Amino acid sequence: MTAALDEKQLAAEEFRSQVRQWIEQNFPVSLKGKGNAFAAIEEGAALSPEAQQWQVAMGEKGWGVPTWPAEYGGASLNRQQALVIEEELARVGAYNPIGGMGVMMLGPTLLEFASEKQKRRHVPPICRGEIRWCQGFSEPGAGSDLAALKTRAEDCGDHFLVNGQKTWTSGGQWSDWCFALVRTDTSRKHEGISFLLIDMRSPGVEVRPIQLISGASPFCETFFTDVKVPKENLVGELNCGWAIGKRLLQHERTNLSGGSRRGAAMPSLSQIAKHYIGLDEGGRLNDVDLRQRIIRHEMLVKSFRLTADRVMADARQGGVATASSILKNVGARITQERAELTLESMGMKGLGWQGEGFSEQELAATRLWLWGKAVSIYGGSTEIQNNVIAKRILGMEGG
Amino acid sequence: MTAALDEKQLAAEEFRSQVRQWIEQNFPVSLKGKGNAFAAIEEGAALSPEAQQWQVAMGEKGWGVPTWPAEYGGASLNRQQALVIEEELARVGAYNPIGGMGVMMLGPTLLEFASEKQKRRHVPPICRGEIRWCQGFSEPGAGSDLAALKTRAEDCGDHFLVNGQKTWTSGGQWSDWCFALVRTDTSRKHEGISFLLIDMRSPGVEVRPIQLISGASPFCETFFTDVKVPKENLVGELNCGWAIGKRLLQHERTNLSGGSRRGAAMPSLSQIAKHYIGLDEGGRLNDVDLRQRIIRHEMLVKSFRLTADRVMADARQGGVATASSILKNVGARITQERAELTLESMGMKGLGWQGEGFSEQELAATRLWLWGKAVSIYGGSTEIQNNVIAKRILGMEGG
Amino acid sequence: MAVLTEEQSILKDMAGHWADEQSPVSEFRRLREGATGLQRGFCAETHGQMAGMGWSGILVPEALGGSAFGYVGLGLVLEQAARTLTASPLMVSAGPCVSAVLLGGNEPQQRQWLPAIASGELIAALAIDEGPRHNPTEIRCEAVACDGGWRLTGYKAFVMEAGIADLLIVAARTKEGVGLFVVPMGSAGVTRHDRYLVDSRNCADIELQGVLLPESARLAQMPGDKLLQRVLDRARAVAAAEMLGMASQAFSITLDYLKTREQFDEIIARFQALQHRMAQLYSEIELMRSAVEAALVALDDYSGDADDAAMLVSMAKAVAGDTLNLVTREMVQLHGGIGMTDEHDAGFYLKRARVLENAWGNAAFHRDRFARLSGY
Amino acid sequence: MAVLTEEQSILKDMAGHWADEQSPVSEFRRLREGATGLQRGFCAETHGQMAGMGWSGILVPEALGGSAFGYVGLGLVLEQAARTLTASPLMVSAGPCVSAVLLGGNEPQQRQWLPAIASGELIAALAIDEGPRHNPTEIRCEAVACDGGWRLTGYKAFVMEAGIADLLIVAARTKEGVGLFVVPMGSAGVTRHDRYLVDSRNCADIELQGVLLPESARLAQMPGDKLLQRVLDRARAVAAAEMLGMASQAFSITLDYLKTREQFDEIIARFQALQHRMAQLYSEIELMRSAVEAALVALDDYSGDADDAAMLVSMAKAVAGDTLNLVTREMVQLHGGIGMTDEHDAGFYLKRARVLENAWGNAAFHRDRFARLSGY
Repeated sequence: MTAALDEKQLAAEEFRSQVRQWIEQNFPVSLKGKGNAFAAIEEGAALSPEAQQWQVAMGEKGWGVPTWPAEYGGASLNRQQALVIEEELARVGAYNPIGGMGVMMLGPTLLEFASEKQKRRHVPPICRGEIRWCQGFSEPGAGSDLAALKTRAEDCGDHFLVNGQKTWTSGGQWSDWCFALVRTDTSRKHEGISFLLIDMRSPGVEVRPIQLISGASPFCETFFTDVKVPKENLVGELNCGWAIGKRLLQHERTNLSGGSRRGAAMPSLSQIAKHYIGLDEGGRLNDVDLRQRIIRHEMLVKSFRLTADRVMADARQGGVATASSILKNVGARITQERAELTLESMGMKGLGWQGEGFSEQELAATRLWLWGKAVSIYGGSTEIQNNVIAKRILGMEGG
Repeated sequence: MTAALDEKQLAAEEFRSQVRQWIEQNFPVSLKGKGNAFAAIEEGAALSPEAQQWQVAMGEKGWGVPTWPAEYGGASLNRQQALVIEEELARVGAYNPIGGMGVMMLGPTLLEFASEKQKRRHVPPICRGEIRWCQGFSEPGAGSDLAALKTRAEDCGDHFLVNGQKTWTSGGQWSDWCFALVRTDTSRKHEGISFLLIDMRSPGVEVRPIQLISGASPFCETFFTDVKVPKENLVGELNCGWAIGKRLLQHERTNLSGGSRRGAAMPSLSQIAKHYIGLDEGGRLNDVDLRQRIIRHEMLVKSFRLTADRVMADARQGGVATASSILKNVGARITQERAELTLESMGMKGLGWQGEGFSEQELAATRLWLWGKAVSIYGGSTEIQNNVIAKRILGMEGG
Repeated sequence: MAVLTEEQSILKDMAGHWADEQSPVSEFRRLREGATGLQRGFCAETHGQMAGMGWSGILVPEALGGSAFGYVGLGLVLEQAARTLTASPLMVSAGPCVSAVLLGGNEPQQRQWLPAIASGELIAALAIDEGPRHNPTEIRCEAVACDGGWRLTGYKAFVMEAGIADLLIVAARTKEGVGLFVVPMGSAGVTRHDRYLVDSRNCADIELQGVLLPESARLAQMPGDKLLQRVLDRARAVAAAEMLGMASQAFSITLDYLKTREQFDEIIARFQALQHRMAQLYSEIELMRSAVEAALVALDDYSGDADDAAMLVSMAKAVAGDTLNLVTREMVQLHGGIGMTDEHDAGFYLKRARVLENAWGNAAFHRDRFARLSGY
Repeated sequence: MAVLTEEQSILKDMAGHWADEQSPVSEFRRLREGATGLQRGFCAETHGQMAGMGWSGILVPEALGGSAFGYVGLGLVLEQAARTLTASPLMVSAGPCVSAVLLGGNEPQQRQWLPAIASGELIAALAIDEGPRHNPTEIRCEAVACDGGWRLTGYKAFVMEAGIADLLIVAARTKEGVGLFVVPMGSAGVTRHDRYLVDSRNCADIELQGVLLPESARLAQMPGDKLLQRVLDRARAVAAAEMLGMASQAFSITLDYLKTREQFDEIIARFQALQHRMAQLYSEIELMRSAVEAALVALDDYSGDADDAAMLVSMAKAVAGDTLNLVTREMVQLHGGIGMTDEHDAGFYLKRARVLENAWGNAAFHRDRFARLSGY
């Protein structure tokens, strides 16, 4: 057993050195430190040639989604190996260029529910970062109560005819495809919903960006008017889309909770506060009231990361997936609390909108604060997650 | 107008000096400073001769309930005059010996709903503090949902036959009479309830004290087995007791919220904390975390008192009575928060149960902390008050 | 308001009607798209209307062209105007700037400035802080006596309404402590730098480079620090009144939305979890109202026990800050997605709230001050 | 627990079964009516059973009669035992007292004390604080070197389990700082004063009047303050494990109650406002679990980076304190009237919770320490 262990360790070290070497050879140094959280919000911008090159290289390697099957464009690696890649990327300030909704949500869902033909067609471009996907779930009258959605997909023999309006289509204006929940049976609520893949370039698709309070427009209203969608784009059975959609939302929640790694590079809140406020003679932050709230926040962050690790370890052993609701809520609370405390630390400097007199970081803090108000609303609001926790985990049925 | 004002002022001053003189002549100095909040919990103890004498004097004067009509034992004074009495009592460390449920709840209710004969019989002894009343509302299965009560009062011609069990009968073991809600119609919920006055010495009444976590037993379970209650003890119409009971609970809430005056004599929380913790070199409480929470608490207390005053002033002009729900909840929160913060200030000294090594105040703090957990439960729990606020004040119907 | 006099009731109703009719939130939205730079967030017409109704002179004695309705009166008007986010400089010009001249100015100074401020002809701004966080004990701007007058040098940051002000009340360090000076905006050596804040309202930094002022520019009827503290307390209380208007309106808008929005085939106002949150929010706003009103009343009753008024003001600003922060967060959250859009008004309340929370000391600052005044 | 080894799983299950079967809350209730004075809250039989299963020696090396399961192992057992409020001195005796001898004792000292503590034959208590509030930087108890030994004089307050302890680990000031001393309870000059606390558990004050001890009484393998800090951190982490057990059990009991209690013709677990409160409470307890477990793991992994473990311990104690405080308050509130009665167990959890919250630093103390260790 010890021998086997040693062998395993050797193989792991060998793997790490290969990864390190490959990254050194392929990662354009000019991109070092790029790819932060804020950029992810403003995905509209075109890629630089270096960024393009890096994306192609990682895409070919399948390392953007290392644990996905190699036959569909992943690298069929295990979690330990995936972690090694993550660590080695972080070591040199490199980022994973393969991301977006395709990776976070649709890919895993297709791997689980789609036909062989659909997987072969749609998963590899996701792995290479070639196709941008957006989500067509919410509607003006169907937010928290998603199953109230009304966008019709009428069966017209070889295709569906789609009519209706989606909203909160993230990145709709720069997406190539949309995965949508549509109504294929008006007589039943949950059992009348199907999961459809829609080409955004189809005639009849119209996109209007929604301006948010943060000034950005990462979401759209999307209008479908007599849009023809081939039958082959139906994932799963007709009227069985609700289960697929719910599963997809679970992936979303897990990702939205922020996990344990992301943000590690950001300065800690106490560092920001120290910079703006300074310490008193006793070595304490020169605003004791704020200090005590920052302490609580930093403990919350630490406990949250430990919990995320614990949930992940549990999940590997087949534990409860419903923990994602807890992580989603606590993650949202942390994001918003951090933003508010950052602003408070900065005083009026945290309230700049644009123009001179504010650093880039200060202006970004303001925008992130506003943008962050969304994290407890989208992907199933905090209220909805509390319902889920109460009913599914705690068994407080009804209501 | 100025002349009239002056006259008014003169009369007020005259009244004040009369009150002052009377109190000086009648209040036994040995009782100075007695009658605190804790004593009110343990009402079982017999009165000292001085206390007895003071009660008789105030009772004869009608000043225990100065605003009640003189014909029923009050003094027919206005609110300003009542306030003068209150102030003059406080000035010399005297207390109002007329209290209890009769004064706080039943009296005002009888004055509003009872027949002339009932008022003449029951109100004067309340004004003189001769009869102790207890409340027979809650039952084991009817707490927050009070209207689910099951105690039956069967119509037997000239009397009702009462059978059932009440709980949380405050002071049941030392009460002379009980005002109870009983079921007189089993086919309807709210419309099958009547308001009945029951002599606790009637055959078939049995009382068992409930020991609380604080060690005290201010409440009882009360069992009624074939108890005969004369028909003349029905207040209001048959099956119309719910409205009377609700009205009575409003009086309870207003009283339970603590009003703005009570507790003025208690040392402030910051004083207690300073005593146990001391100040640092900067003049701040030597526990900044606790300090910040104490500040919030003291601001809450002050805002609450101001709000209570405001509500009272509004009420004088016919404002919303539903404000009592807000005061009840905030009052309960303050009571409990204060107790927790007091304990935290005292450290282990706030956790004494009995025996040496603790001062009387410290042991009282522990008991008050435990007892205080009840204030958000009785008289309509915080949850019930929130329902009331949402539905009656905010108009969020249903649920 | 506890019990208003008849005059106060009329004033309140008038302001409420005016705000609803003449200055709804849509006016602010329009303004946001319009004026830029140093004119940002200012509408001369709105200002004219408000001045026309006498609101710029509420604190000013009748003899000097005002109505002498006191802080309670000013609070009533600003609360109503702030409900609909009226962009007006009166919160500083008609508030603490008038207070400064009233408390610190001699008769000639009062006659020189107050009638013009009362008529709305002159707009004044209050320039105290020099950095992003309120810190009135560290004034570095200096006033040096010279040639029978004063020479001011320093930098003032984030001065609300300074872009459109004609007059500045400037705190500057003298040999005797900190004094307040009246600085006409046109004085040589005064430079303004536009500050574009999240609330899209008027704000600028002020550079003072050896600005020469006559002796009469100094408000000296009350010794230095003391005057500064008194004026600041008036600025805070008046800001708290605006915050009260915003909080109660944000609450009402949210309540109305909950009563119309349907999800799961039900009006969401029927969900108990939301009911309890709204019930608590409502209670918080009631407490906030009591705290704010008590501070305004204390300033009107002010007769020397300054610490008592100071404590009530710090309490009002702290409670107002925390409550408005909570209410605006809940406003966005309870509106869900629609509250996140720029098209909806929720964002306006959220953004303006944080600016007022920061103005002249945030809740943390005032909690600390409250405790110090209480001796712990 | 993240991922337990097979041995740890077995240990946990064993402790859980034992607590449910042999030491339900009714046992504590029975005990409360029984033993009084210095014997209060102690049951020799329970202690014997726990020692018999090896739990008093979990931290002790195998060579000295223990099982060397580490802090994670001890935490697992105490968490389970605390679920049912088992009154046992192991939290101190098998926890920080063993730590003190392990970290600070030389080989002969370890051989002298650890086998007897591991077997349960000797019970040890930890005597650090001298007043009602935790304050380890102000130890006034003095140890003076004399005749090749030590002479201890001082007063120790609120020493948990001291009434039934055979041995004390006492913090006393020496010339070099603060040292820890092993003091047999029978030593001349040691007097105990019973302390009857709200949790009805064992507690006493200790008076030390010129207590003479041999040189071997001093645990000197690690310099003074450092040893004290290390031992305290172990006391805190182990107490946090008990608090975790109490919080999760208090939550379960409450959840079960909500699922059975009917009001308004409905099981009250169906009320959304209560659902959301329980959901939040559940999340808090999950976070608490992570914090507590991380501290225990860090102590087992402890290899020199003491500050890191210290931060995790302070975090665990602070989070545990706040969460248990909240859970016990909600336990009483959500039970309504029945939770207020002595007949119900809710009061027991509430009372014991506050004692553990105070033990070796409350949440406020540990928040401050956490920040200081983080440099702000």
